[in-house]
Amino acid sequence: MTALIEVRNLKTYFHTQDGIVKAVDGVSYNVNRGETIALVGESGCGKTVSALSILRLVAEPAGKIEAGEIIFDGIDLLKLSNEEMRKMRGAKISIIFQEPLTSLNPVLTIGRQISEGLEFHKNMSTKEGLQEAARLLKLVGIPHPERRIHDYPHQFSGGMRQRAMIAIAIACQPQLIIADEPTTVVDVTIQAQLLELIRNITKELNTALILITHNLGIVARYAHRVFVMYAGNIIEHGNALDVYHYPCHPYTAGLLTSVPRLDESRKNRLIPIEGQPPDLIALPIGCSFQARCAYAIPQCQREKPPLLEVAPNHYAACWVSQKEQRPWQKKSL
Amino acid sequence: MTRYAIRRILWLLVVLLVVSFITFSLMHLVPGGPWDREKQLAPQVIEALNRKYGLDKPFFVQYGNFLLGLLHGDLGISYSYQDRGVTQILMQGLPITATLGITAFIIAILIGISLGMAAALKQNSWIDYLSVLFSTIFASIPGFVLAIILMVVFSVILHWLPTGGWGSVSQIIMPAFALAALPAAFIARITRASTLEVMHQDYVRTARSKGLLERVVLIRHILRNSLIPVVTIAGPEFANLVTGSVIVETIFSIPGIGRLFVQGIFARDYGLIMGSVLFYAFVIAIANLVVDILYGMIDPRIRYD
Amino acid sequence: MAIVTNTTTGPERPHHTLWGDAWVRLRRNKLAMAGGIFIIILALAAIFAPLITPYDFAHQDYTAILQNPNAKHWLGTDGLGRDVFARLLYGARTSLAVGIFTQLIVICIGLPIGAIAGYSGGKVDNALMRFVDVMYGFPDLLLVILLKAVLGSGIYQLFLAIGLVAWVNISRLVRGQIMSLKSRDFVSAARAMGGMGRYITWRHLLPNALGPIIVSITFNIPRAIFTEAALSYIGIGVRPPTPSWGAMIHDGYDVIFASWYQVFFPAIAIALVMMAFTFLGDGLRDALDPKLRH
Amino acid sequence: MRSKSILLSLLAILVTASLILTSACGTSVKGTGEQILRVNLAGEPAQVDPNRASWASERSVIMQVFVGLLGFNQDLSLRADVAKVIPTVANKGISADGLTYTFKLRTNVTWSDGTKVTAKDFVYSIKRMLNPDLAAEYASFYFDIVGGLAYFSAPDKTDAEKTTLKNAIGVKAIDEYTLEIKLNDPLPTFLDLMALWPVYPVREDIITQFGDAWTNPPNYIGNGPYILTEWVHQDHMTFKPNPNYWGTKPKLAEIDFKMITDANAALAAYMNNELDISGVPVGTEKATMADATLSPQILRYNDLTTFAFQFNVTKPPFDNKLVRQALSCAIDRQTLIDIRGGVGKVALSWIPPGMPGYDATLGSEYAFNVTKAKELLAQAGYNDVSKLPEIKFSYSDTAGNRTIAQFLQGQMQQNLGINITLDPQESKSFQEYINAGKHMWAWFGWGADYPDPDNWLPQLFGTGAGNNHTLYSNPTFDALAAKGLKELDNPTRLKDWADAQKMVMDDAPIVTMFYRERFLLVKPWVKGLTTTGMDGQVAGDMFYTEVYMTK
Repeated sequence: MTALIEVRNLKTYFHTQDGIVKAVDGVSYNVNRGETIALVGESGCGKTVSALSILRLVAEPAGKIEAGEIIFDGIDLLKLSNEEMRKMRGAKISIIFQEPLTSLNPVLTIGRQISEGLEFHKNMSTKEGLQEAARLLKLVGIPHPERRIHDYPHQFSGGMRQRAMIAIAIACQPQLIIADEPTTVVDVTIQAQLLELIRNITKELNTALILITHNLGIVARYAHRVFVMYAGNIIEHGNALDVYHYPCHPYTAGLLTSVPRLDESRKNRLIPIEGQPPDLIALPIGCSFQARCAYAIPQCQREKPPLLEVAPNHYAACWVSQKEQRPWQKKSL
Repeated sequence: MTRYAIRRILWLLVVLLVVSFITFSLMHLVPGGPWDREKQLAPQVIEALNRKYGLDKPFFVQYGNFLLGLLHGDLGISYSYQDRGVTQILMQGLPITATLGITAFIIAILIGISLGMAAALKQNSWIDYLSVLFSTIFASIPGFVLAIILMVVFSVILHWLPTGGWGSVSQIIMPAFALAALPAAFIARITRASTLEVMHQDYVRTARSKGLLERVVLIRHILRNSLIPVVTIAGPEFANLVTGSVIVETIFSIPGIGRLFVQGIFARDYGLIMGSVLFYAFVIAIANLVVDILYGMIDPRIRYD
Repeated sequence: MAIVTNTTTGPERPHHTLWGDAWVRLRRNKLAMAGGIFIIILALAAIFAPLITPYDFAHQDYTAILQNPNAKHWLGTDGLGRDVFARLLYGARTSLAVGIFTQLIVICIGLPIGAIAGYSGGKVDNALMRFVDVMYGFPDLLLVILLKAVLGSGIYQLFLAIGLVAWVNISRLVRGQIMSLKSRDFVSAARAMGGMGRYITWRHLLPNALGPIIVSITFNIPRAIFTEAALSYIGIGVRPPTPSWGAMIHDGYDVIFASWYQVFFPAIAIALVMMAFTFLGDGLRDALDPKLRH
Repeated sequence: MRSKSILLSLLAILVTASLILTSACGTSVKGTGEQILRVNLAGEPAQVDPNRASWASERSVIMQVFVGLLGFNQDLSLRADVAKVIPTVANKGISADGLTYTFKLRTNVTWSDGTKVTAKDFVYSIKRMLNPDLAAEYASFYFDIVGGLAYFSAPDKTDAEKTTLKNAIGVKAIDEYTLEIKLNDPLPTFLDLMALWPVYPVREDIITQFGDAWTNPPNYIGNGPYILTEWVHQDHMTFKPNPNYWGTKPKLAEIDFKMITDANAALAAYMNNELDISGVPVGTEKATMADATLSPQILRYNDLTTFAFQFNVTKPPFDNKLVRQALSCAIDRQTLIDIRGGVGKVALSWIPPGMPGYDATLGSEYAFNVTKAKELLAQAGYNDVSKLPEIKFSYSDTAGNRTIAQFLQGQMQQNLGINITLDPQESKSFQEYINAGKHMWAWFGWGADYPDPDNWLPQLFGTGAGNNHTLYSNPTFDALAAKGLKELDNPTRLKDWADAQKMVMDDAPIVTMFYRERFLLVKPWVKGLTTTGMDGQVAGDMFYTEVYMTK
């Protein structure tokens, strides 16, 4: 079964005065129809940029997709003309951004912001668009949608705005939705509702979902597969549960230990990953995590580890991990 | 919003009253009167003239008479124009000045906003530097120099357009462009500055992520959010254009009302001064009222509680 | 299992304040720096004019009337045989001073009134804006003539005459910006944290509203220079033979058919000054734009 | 992001729109073919009512629509127009004692609406001109008419008193075509006065019917060669030949008075063939002479106008005659003329050449001579100029004045080392300032109303005279002037005025600078233009009946 979308060796750089920021430096991943994958990593590791690259929304003139292919339903999106790409956005692939507070046009009613996409892609009239918008708002759980479509964003709470963003994203029944940290800004109770909502909708419409987050707790529960990113590269990917329980890369392990776990006794102290992510302009030779890695071996400094299969359907880019010993894994499981 | 507009109209009357009182007192405080001429008039003649035009009455009585006249829409008579009524003079010249002013305003808005947005969207590109050059030139050359350059090029050298006067369409073009130059440059730079603030906002990225036509993104998402400062300055610029410019009307000999204010002051023609000052104050106050109303329409977050 | 070794590589990113960071970026903006340097050079040239040109700006050489630029007079001579280059240099003293200082008055009056009206809204906004309406409709020419008669005609009366009415545009601009910004969420967040009105306006609202304000100021500079020229004819501010660029253009206009140089050179000077301030202003705006700050 | 295409299309639409507009209607250069003369009145005349008019632009309009009892030939000699013949003592037109003037009128003179012009039209006009409520500026010229002054200075009287005063005026229509005017004292130049516009005939019935609006077409009825067919305020006035004109019919089919106030715009209009005659901005004369196409079209002729600096003789140091004389020698008049493009003649004495009273030998002691100036200053006790009190030169803010002021400042500084301060003022403040005698030094010009010394001396140098801004007061001059005004014997009269002028020039209350020379451009196809020293705003406006076009 070929994947709905396949990103092959994507490179997206930012040309700034200080030098070239290699935000996405040779990333490959794929998503099957109806499947949900998670892109995980600290902020600034390139997960959002890779998503924006799919939609070719990288902020010009600084940002530029240098190399790679993005095959979506058999077509390489990078080869499409602007016009053809524009037809894809919103219709085939849509995105839910992180900050609902600033991602909605403050001077346009919520209804119009939902119906806009419909008017273009499904050439509905504004009236029909608004009716559909009301239906969508109802679908995403907003009370009295017929009245609320005439409200402005500043009359919605943070959670409701994010629901509106979801409504916008699913308006044209896209085949792929990219959710860029959809729940980071809202509080935890709303977070769970939103994620349940997204999951139900993607299941109902058989939509593929790329869930971008730095919260591993979400990954285990909502994603089939997970890709861990660090400094512009994918350093580990595999089935969500495998990676969750048997992390094959010290960074992933570090992520897991820095998050409180229900199934752990509360006595253990949380161990943060020391230091800062490297500056993407002056990446070190060898493994970019070696400066912060407790298990680094001399080879790590010399050579960049390739992404190899270290367990069935479980890949990792780490010299130590390929030697079958993973001291960072807990004995008990 | 209509309740707010009505309240503002009442306040407008207060503003006009204050402006009229300030102007009336300034007029009488300023040295030189309407009857001072190179060849001094005999004192009894000056007395007779003062009596004829009611200038011999105490200050507040004169001001009272003026206000009474205003109620009937009569702005008094002009001494320097064979006792023609000021209201009549204004009404006669207004259509001409207004036509010219509105044409200039449209040109200014068209050039200003399109150049401003282009300069912002293509920051530090050739069109951005063009907009800087364009606005600097039209701000550093005073109106009268620009007017004469246009006249030399299009009338004297190319013989395309008449040098001035009024009546045919060809006599609107040069004055309209001369009038529109500075406001167009100003609007262009203001649009650029505010568009720069808006175009990096997240909702613009959301709009593009919905696959909307670029034109729609530009107008409905970017322009609409960057209009506030543009509208703010467009209001007073419109008022200035519609009430006429001394310089352009003098050089292109246009029989509008642009010159009345300055002529009135230099001739100490009290009727003319009051008429032109109040007319301008009225137009600018209305323009600012419209701007405030537009605020509410453009940005729903702005409300006048 | 502690993960140790926190030696970081790459430049340590110093944490700057808004203005500190802005200065770093402004310095790196070539155009803005060129603008700033040009103005400084011009100011120095104006101050040390006697060293630069041997000619006295007032000396009338009747054998050299309305000459085109030549070896002796680099920029030619005016209708009274005076050296245009010297008059441009000495004229810079008046015009630069007028152009810049009046803007200080405009900012000191216009910004607070606009900010207070925009931020507080309601009765205060109405009162201030009606005062602005009165100032818009104000017969400034009458006031100026009265000022001359009452206060005489010095450079301070000139600043007063120009500054008194020129601030209205800025106040409306600031008010408009702040009204649309103040309901933004980062402001309500700041207000929720107990930020005082004044603090919020200065720290949050003004940086975001800066773009249009800077533009308005750059346009006020040539306008002030020309107003100064117009006022000098009715005796306010600088009087002949002290030159000013605006006056040179007015005089040049009268003989424009004989020698267009008289208008061309002062206009170029004003254009360069305005362009310098425009680039400086743009540089400042870009430097302060939080969005571009990465 | 292809935003560029949208914006470029917007700009493209704009450009094409303006192109369509221009090609659609071309330039409105009216018939260079037909007999249409287009001249520049340079501004809206405030007053075209003959009785009330005073400015040059107003006189140019009146000249086309009205003809008076008498008029001037090109050499400014008198000419009988509505009057059959110029009254003289010989033909009993003037009584022996010079107090009664009788004018016989032509019987064929008609108004433009066909009715006859009769003596009562002149009676009504003269009495109306003296009406106190009208406050006509030139009324003071006619105070010698019996009862004239009394009637004029009674604005505060009741209507009844006013009518009695009005009837007492010494102006009577003996019969339909004979007009008699009685004077209090003999006035040798009275005939000149009767040739001026304030006494042109006006229609009583029309004025009573339309009031102040009588000067708007079609009510503006006159007896001159043209009628005013159209007046768009601030834009233009159009004259067409008067169908009922009793005199020689004009050759032109139309005269178009444009109102272009800006000198540069007027020149541009001329170059674009929208004007047939135009002035040239002051200071560009030399460049115009150097211009190949324009120089053959230049017309220069002397004008009975003198420009001068005037001292306030009551203000030190100008109360000292020697200082005045010194400064008069220290200003290089020829240089000022060079600065003004070489146009105009050096003026060493007050009355200009081309009219009686001009004395070429007078004032030679004021020729430019810096050493003499310094000697005079030393005699006045100011060998060290720093001891001089502060000298302030006040002027009103027109373009020409600015150059004059800075020229004077340069001359004083460069020639005598005196730093004078310049005091530019807004025009009305300046007028009040100078009428109140607060000024020290100012600049002014004087143009002849009629070519006679008694229009030049008493009004300016008589003690307390209306235009006496030098506050010059010399009893011997006043006595001489009073005598001259009454002296019927012309040679003695002119001798009196010559002495009076010599006296004034010696006291040097003014520094005469130059006699104005008019400098115009005239299209080659304009023929028959006849200019005089007393032309109004528009060149040759007295003789537009003879102008015709060859193209």
